[in-house]
Amino acid sequence: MKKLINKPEDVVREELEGMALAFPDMIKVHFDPNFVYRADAPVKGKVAVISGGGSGHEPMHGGFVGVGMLDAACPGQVFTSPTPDQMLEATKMVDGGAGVLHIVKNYSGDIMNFEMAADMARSEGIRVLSVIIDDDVAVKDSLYTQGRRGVGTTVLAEKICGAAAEKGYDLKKLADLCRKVNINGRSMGMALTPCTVPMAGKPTFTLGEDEMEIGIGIHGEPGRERMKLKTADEITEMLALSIIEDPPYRRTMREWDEAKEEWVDVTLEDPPFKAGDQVLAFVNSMGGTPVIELPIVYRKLHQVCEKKGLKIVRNLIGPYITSLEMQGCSITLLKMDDELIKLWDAPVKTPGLRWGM
Amino acid sequence: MKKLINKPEDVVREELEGMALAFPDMIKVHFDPNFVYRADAPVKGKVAVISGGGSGHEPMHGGFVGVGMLDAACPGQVFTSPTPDQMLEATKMVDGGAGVLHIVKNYSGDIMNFEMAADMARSEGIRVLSVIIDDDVAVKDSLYTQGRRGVGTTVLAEKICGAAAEKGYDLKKLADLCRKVNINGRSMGMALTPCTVPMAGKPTFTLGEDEMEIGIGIHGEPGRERMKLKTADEITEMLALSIIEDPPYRRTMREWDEAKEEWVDVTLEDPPFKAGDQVLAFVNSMGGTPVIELPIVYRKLHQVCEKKGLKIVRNLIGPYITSLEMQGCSITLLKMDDELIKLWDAPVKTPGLRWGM
Amino acid sequence: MPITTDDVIEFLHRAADMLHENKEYLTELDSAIGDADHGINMDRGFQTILKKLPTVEDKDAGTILKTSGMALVSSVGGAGGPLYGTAFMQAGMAVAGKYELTAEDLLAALDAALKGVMMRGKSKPGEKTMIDAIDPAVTAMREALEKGATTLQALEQATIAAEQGMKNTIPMIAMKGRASYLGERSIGHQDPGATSSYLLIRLMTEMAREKQ
Amino acid sequence: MPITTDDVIEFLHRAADMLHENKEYLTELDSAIGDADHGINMDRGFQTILKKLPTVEDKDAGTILKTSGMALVSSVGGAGGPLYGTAFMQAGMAVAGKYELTAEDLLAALDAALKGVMMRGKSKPGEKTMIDAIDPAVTAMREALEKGATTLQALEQATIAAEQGMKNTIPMIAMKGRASYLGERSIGHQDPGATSSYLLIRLMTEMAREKQ
Ligand SMILES: Nc1ncnc2c1ncn2[C@@H]1O[C@H](COP(=O)(O)OP(=O)(O)O)[C@@H](O)[C@H]1O
Ligand SMILES: Nc1ncnc2c1ncn2[C@@H]1O[C@H](COP(=O)(O)OP(=O)(O)O)[C@@H](O)[C@H]1O
Ligand SMILES: [Mg+2]
Ligand SMILES: [Mg+2]
Ligand SMILES: [Mg+2]
Ligand SMILES: [Mg+2]
Repeated sequence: MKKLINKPEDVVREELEGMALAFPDMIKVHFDPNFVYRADAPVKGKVAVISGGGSGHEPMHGGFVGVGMLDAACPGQVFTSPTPDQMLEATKMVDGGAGVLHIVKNYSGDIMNFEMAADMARSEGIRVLSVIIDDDVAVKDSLYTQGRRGVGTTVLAEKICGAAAEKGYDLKKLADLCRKVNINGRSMGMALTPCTVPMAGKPTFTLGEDEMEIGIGIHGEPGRERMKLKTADEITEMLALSIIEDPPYRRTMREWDEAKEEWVDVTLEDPPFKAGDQVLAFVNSMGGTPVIELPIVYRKLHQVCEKKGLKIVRNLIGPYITSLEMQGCSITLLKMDDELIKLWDAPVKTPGLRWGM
Repeated sequence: MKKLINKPEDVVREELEGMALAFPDMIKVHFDPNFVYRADAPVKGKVAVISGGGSGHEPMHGGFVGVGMLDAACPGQVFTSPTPDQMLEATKMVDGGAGVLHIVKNYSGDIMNFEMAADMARSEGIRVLSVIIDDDVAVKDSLYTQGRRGVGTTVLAEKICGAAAEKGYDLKKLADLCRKVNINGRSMGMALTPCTVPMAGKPTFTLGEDEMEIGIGIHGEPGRERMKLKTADEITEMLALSIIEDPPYRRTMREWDEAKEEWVDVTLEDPPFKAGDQVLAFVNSMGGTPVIELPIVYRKLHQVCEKKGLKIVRNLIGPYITSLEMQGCSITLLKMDDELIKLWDAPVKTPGLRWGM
Repeated sequence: MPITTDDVIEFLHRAADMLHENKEYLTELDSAIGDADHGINMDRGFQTILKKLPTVEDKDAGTILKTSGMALVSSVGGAGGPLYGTAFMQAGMAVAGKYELTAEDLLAALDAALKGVMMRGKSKPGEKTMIDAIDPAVTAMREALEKGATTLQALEQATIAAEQGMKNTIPMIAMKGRASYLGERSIGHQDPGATSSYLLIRLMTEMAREKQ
Repeated sequence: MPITTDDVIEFLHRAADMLHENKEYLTELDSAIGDADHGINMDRGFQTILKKLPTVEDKDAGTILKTSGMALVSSVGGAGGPLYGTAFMQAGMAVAGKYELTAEDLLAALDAALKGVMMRGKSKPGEKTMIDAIDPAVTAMREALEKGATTLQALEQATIAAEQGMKNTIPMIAMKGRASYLGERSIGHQDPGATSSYLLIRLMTEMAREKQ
């Protein structure tokens, strides 16, 4: 294992220390329990937005803390969900009195830990709503699995909800917005090479010299198909068509009902893409992909969208939700409307995403 | 070779096509000869800043074209200097009547091709000055080699000179500023893994499972020493001390003398770093390094600078001058003063670097 | 012979040692159908329990178990943390205030643990999880006690059932947790969580046998 | 027998073929001490020359050579592009306006090419570059002509000298170009640029021999 690290068990703590030293104007870092939070938290009267998950996907989530995006992020060990005390302490730290939105990726670990944290925070008198992101079309059924994984759309939801919170959306409206982003965003990824979790010391999976994995998850979860290497154009077309032609997806998720004061099952359905839709196109690097290759993927994605009648009105290209040094990419398409475009364009100032300020 | 590309010979063209599709508000791309230029070029009355070099180092240089940074960038084939006609046409395209500054990295190919281009542009009546960046302390002598290679300081010079041009610096003053950035900036890099040029199809060099190359160049040029893998802290300390303790470096470079109307030899000397200096600390990813590892390097760099009495007043962390999928990092320290800090903080809007707008 | 709080504390110490010894084994199982960390997770969690124990050594069994559950929740993360954490916390609630536990108390605690895992994981038997070891164990113990068995006899039945339940996960298709993404490919592998649950139940039985 | 513009054009065609055949070989040499592209570069450059030739076929030798040089400059890049490009452009300037070239004209063209490379590369003999093949060739040709040799004889001397110069680069330490970063480690490898220069000079000689 070749890595720029010291001891494997110190990776997350040392990364957080480095972030704190590098970006003191944007973020602060709390240790034991670990979380990253806005340097100016709590922002009074503003709904706070929190996310979190296993480390190894940087800049997500810690790199997205700052004005116009997250108020706090809770990093677990590499590829391991954080623990509820992290989310609880982060929630208490950033609550500005208007409640806290938890943006949770759909992994059993994340769901359970965030659920416990939300229960604890509510028992301490803080309003918390949670919205789950499950956008990975590589997972086809929700009946026999945990359902679709949360991937690229998470980054977009964090940016958009962060901007909305900044503009004064209340907690209810913000949760609705987040749900809207989730059902309108879909992703699929692929890997050319695996990655190695520092504590494990060996690759999470192996691929032959001429093989790739299509539909891979961000922890190296198996995808739809392992197949012979193809060209960038063919790969991009496969990913893009899987997303664009994905049929309506229906699943039941547990959400907190503030009126009933209990967790209730909510059924949601993704509306399919259709010609004429305006979209945000997000080409994400898995972390180890040469920068030069991303525009090559974007180029073909643009062509496929055009052919399918989708108009790309915004884009994002780069390593934003990564899997350590994995080579490969994922594509996310998010159907946009005027509200989402305005929120996307709003200023953001975080270590990992910045414009307008 | 596993890459997200189509045909190896189409990589550069397709990347440029993707960039043009993705960032039409910031850049335009000219083909045959190939160059990227500001969407609003030429900016009348502003000195234009141009750079260029082999591809494979993205986002440098094409990703740095836009308001507050470069007016044009000329990409060669992967790891191959561009040809003079690219620089000539780019120079003609972006000249706003106030002259053009060529920022050239110190590789024999880049120097010769830019020199020819400058001669041609001048013969067509355009004022051109060239400044060479040679900041790689891994190269110790300048007597028996081409001299120090141009690496990380190039990114900083492009940002700072771009801001100065925007603020109205004239050509002479801008060249002086660029020279000042160059003699005050020093870098050193290292690699854990090699990279593969698409057209070559196999890695440019090989490293054992427990080996790394210290002092490597951005094309995989051999460094100071091939050694056993060390911890991130040890590696960072080695790079940082090589930079901080580098003795005054003296070299002779060819520059255009506008009064004499000929190329003349100019001798420059880098002033060494000393306790009390304010610096910009730049931790650069070679391209394939997991994002989580960069703050770990920054953390130690911060400690070493502190111990040596250098105060980090600004920083930049990420993949900015890469070597395809190479894993590893480079460190650049640039001594800052009020002028440089102000120019660094000025707004910039390019595909690869953006803030303040 | 009733179970004392000292027994509970001894159990936690020995469980920590046992899981430490089985760290590689559990991780190996998890690497086949999960993310290769279940042994590392359980070890980290139980080492954290050991650190917390001194603060509750003189407390009732409920407090000791709840504190252990909280230690798991706050140190393990992933799916294992909230699941085992909830199990221990619920078990603690079931025996709150008690300093001595009867066989019926033990059954109530195990049953509460099972319900806690099902609630937290939204899961049921047959989905290739730890529930497939715990659920048959609880049933076996209940049936044995109803038939007048001793604590040891009831635990021995529970262990046999847990082992069988654990082995039954091998041919199952996973429907919960990471393994579910493997679909058919999860068949043929023993579930790591069911294995750690079996090991904990077996340890209880061993201790009861020694105390005879 | 003077050298006609048809001969020059034939030379360029055959040079393109010859370099295409030697693409792997030159690239292999460059991979030892450079960046493994010299063969690819030369091949790309001479294919570009072929594309430009139809526009100048009826022009003077100077124009043909200058056009070829410009084709190299605008298609090769790297160090090889400006160096060979300058060499051809300077050679063209030396025979500007001529439709027939004498042995002396050829010498003047080769000498101008050498000076062009030295000027462009700020280099001199002994630095392990193409100059180490061209410089001895020019000297040998000049001396042969001064002694009254025929064109073919002079070229044969030049080829022998170029080959020796190329081989002499093997024990040298590189002091220019990428290879210079290797320092001592550049010893023991033949310079790719010196090799391509030798091959081009040898081709001239072969053609002269055939035309006899
Ligand atoms: N929803 C669930 N309900 C019950 N048990 C589950 C559930 N999800 C996972 N498990 C159990 O957790 C085990 C994995 O635990 P562990 O590896 O520690 O966590 P993670 O999957 O987050 O890495 C599985 O083997 C399975 O027994
Ligand atoms: N400064 C120089 N002067 C003369 N020849 C040089 C110089 N630098 C490089 N060369 C020649 O160029 C050759 C390499 O050419 P090539 O591989 O095409 O370019 P690059 O080095 O840019 O990849 C070397 O083998 C050497 O003969
Ligand atoms: Mg895990
Ligand atoms: Mg080259
Ligand atoms: Mg696991
Ligand atoms: Mg070369």
